[in-house]
Amino acid sequence: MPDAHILEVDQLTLRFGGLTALDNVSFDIKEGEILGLIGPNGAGKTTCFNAITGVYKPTSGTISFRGESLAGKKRFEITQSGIARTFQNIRLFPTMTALENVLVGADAQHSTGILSALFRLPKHRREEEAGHRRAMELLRFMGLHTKADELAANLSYGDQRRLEIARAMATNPKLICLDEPAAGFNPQEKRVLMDLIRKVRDQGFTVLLIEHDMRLVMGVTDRIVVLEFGKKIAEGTPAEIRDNPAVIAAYLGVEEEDAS
Amino acid sequence: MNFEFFFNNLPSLTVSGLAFGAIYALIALGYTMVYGVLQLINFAHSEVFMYGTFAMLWTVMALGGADADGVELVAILLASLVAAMALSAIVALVLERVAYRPLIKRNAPRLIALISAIGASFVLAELMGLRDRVAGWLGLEDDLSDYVGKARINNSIAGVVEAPRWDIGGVSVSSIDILVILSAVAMMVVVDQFVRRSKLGKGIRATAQDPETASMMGVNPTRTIQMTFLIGGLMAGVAAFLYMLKIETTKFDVGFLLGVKAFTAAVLGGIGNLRGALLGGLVLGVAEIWGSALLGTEWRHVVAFVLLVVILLFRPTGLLGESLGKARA
Amino acid sequence: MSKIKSALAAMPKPVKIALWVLLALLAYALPLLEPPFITTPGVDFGGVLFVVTMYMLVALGLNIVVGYAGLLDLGYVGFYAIGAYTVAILTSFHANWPLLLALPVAIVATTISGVLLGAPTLRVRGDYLAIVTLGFGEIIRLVAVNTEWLGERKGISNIARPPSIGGTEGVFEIPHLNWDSGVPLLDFNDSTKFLVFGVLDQIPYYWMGLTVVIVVLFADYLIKNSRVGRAWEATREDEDAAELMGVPTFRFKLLAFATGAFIGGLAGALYASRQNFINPDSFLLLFSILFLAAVVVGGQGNRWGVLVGAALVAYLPQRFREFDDFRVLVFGLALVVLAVLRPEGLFPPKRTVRAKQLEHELDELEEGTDSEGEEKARA
Amino acid sequence: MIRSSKSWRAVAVAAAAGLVLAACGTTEDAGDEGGSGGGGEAACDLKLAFFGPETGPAAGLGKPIIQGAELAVSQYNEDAECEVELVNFDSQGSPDEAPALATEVAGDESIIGVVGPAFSGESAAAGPIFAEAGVPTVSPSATNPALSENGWDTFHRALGNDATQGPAAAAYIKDTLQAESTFVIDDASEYGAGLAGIVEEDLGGDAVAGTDTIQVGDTDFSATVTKAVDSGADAVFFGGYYAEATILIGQLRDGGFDGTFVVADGVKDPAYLDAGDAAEGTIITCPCIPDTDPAVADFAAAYEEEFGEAAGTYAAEAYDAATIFLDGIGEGIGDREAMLEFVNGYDEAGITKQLSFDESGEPSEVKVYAYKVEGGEIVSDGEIG
Repeated sequence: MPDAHILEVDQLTLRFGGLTALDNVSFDIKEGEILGLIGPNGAGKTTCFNAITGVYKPTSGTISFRGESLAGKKRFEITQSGIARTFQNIRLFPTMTALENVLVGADAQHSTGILSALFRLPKHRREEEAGHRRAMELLRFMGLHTKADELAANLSYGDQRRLEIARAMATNPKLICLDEPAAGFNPQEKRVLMDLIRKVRDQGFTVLLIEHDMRLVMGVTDRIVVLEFGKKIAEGTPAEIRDNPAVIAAYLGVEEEDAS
Repeated sequence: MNFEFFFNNLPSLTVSGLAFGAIYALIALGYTMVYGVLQLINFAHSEVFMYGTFAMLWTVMALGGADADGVELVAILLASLVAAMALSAIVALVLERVAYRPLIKRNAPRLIALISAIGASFVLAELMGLRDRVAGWLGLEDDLSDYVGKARINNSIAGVVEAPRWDIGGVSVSSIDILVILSAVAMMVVVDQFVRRSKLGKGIRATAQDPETASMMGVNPTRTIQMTFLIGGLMAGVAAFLYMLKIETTKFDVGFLLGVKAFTAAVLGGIGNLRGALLGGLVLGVAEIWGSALLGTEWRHVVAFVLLVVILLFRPTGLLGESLGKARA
Repeated sequence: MSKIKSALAAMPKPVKIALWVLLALLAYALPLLEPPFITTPGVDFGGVLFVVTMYMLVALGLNIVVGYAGLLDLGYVGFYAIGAYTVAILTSFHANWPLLLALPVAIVATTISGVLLGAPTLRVRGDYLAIVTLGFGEIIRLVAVNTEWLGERKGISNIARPPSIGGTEGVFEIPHLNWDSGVPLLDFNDSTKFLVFGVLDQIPYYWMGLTVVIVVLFADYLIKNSRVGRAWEATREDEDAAELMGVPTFRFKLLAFATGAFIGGLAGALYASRQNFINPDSFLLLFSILFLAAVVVGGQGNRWGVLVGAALVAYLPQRFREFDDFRVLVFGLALVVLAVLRPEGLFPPKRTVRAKQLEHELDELEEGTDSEGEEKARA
Repeated sequence: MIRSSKSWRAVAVAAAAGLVLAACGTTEDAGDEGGSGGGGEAACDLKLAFFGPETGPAAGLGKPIIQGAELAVSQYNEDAECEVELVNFDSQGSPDEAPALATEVAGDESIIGVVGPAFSGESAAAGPIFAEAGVPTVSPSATNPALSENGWDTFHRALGNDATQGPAAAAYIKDTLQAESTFVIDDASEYGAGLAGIVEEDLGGDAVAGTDTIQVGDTDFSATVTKAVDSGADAVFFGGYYAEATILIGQLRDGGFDGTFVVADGVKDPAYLDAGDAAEGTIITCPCIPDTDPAVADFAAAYEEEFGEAAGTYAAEAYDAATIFLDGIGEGIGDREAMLEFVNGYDEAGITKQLSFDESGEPSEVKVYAYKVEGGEIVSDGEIG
């Protein structure tokens, strides 16, 4: 595995009015790893995600992806350049089928416009075919292929979560950011998800994972970054984090209470 | 462009603009409140206003306003104000009950509610425009001929109120314009304070912010929505009364253009925002008159819409831009 | 209803195609058949049908903006007006072009105006867009009213008609049917010359309109079932999520606006050509509202639904002219009743139907398990 | 639709698809949609059409026109062997509706004359169709001068166009009122803008203190009023209809204007008197004979009796227009061609003017009269010379 940094977050600061959501946070992600981003509620994890995917503009600091700064890039451009994400509260396109949801993701790498669609030019057919093939592949990977024609709104909660991951993967990203993908899962489902995330990585994706459930995070990640009140308080392997007193004080205690 | 004329007459032009703008503002209040609570463009609100103008007209006719003066005339006018507020409020409530509530209950798409509103607006306007026929069915056309006869043309109370012009600091202004501006601002303040301070008003704001939470906290959503329509209707009645004092003439389709402008004013100020409605109305009224003076009255409506587009480009949520719910107490 | 649908779906492809062709032929023959009850007493049936096709065209265009992309446009008549005025100016008022040359210019001009309007205003969200577009429609009309170069209120006459094929006698004559005696009779006194765009016979205009509708319908199908259609739908459902899935939402909204403008301009241009005369009264705000009603009544997002909606909005007031004064009242009443009884429109997109059905089934299932659970608990 | 002389009848058997037709036999009767029999018979079963707004925003203007025509027809029918039917084709005053309606009129051979179209816009849209079908039309109210320049031989109007009335109004302002400066307002309608444009031109640059344009349907004219008052004009001319005039004069007076308000026939309606005291002294020019003439007085009385209200704008012109056709029918005319010839050669005294047309269909002799609002009534003020 090459040790190249795929994403570098450098002294990222984000302020809303008087509130500092992220304070001078720096970390980086190596190609091919699974990095966990953890911290108590309100620590700034999702904010950090939003900054990376272009939803928020950093107050100061830089984020660079594969050596290129993301500053000034539009959200869809960031996605097209290779960062995809899921959402903490599921945001599928409810009136579209599962297949179509994934196709929208696949379309990120396509350029069919109104003319090639109208005249069914070769480009349209080529992209449509490739998109369908990739989408069905991903649905099968997620175990959703039998539900390809179901409306997203009608899928079960777990299927919707998986569909979101499939949709994100369809954009053909280098880095895939999962925002609490296990929220609302039972332990059995979580274990399946853990395997799934590993498989995603094995397919060549780099994964950034926000997660509450410590067991899941410890079990699946290569490295972990811990945030508290918008500041990075620790970084290291799961084993290191487990033994880090600051983390235990700030976070783990709370989490265990939560988990009970 | 006639700058010399414009600057020479700036004060009186501005007063005229403020007066008509104040009427816009009062109507805009109905749009903005309903929008704040339901996110619905209450397209039929213009007809609520129109019924108010007729209530005012009929009351003045019935009580013999044309021959009255002094205290008697004031009493008649007050009665007509009450009648206008009452009829507008009733129409607004009926509208809510018939055209909106069934849709809100079923959580219908917002666009279909707009279509229902448009349909209701046609029905209300046409009922007024066909009142001679309706009276005919009821066999009342002879008894009511004074009231229903001119169903499709202007109905006027011209000459009932002889308003003096005042000379304020060398500027000649119409006393009615001053009355209109002051009453409109006063009414807006009353409503603003009501929504901010009273229990019902707080319910309205809570519902505007988060209907589910509000209903969990014991705010009855149906009642709140009714209140919103009621206040909007009452204010449309006040607007109708002031409009009739100023213009003296109404017609079954008078609501349409005024409604469009009032809605524009609401958006201009920031829809869902009470103070925005006032500001939007006044700004729109003044801009129209100034634009008319500079470019010619034929460009009046163009000026209004261009102003709207320009303001929205720079302030995409209107001048004040807050929602009803977020209005700071 | 659903049985018929599934039976239709099960038919072999050639049969389906034959059915479609038959349906189209029937549509073309409608003004010749003059079927009783459907034909319009008191007003020329062919003329009404032409207007119906224009409403259909406009509804298809507006459906892209409102139904597919979810942008509330209350000033769509502005595009209609730009198309009509461009043709009027180029073929009569300031130049003497033939219609077929002016038509593409009109469409291009309208599309450009769609982009020019959309580029700044599409950043404005939701209902703000509604009032901005409403303002745009009114500005277009008022500018026409007050500008001498655009004919002011007097309007523009002598707009070019489409070129007739086969001279003034046409290619051949087609007799109409006459139902006076209760049975359909061929009436050779009353015939239509094929493809003569004259003054007195409105039917060739209807055929032209219908043909354009069919072409646009087909184009609409092709675009909807592509990356473009998916991007529109995703944007409508969740703009932020779409953007984060790599959809350039602004660009696609603009595209929807421009496509809608394109079709609106086309309709306006054809309309002006048949009308031979336009003035600003043809482009009142009321028409924008009627167009929107056509789309929503039929079921926004469903191209067949909006066609039916357009047909109803354009046809019913003409069919029931005997209601006279009460036409608008009845129309308004119909809108309210329809909204209350069928909030999804007459023909909601299949998806919505399917979603509702499934929702319903799920509800039933849940209720079932609930009651079972209760029984168990009691036991 | 084309109607040829050969008559064929065929029974059409609709097959399952409804498209297969089999033909047999001929018929003696040419079928008509209305089923009321064909043209070319005796002068019975004849119809006149009214073409104009019966509903919609312009219905207020349409009503007196319809009633004027109705009055003429019902008076004719009282002692006629064959009753004439007046069919209303409700255009809502919109050019959109005009072509399909005009085509329907053209297709019904029993309609041999049209009172209308009421407005210039719908006239422009319907004119080519009437011309092609040879349906003679007499408009009681469309005043756009360009309408008679289209070469439609079927077009006539029973009132002077803007170009005849405008100069008279200007002359009145100059000579009778001796106004030094006039402020000219119009309502951007064809009628109002056309008229105001001519008045402005005829008055000449120095005599025009300023101009402004309002919109039909507006109700607040404060900017216009401020301009008019500020200009110091001693007369205001308004080209437009009574609806706006009523409100405008009220606001002008409130705004301190004390000169003379001059308007034209679009304001000669009892509803204008709603303006009350403010309307007093208003000068109305109209190309219509005052009711000091016994025929006009009879009409006014009959109208009031029939409809319970005073005759409104253009009611008398509509009465005249219908009368021309009814006279033709009375002489036994039963088809459009003969009717058109009859109308072209008509020369009788009507209640608004001597009714005869020049080649383009304009009334050949138009006298413009001045009326004045006095004591809450519109009274004659003599011919404008």
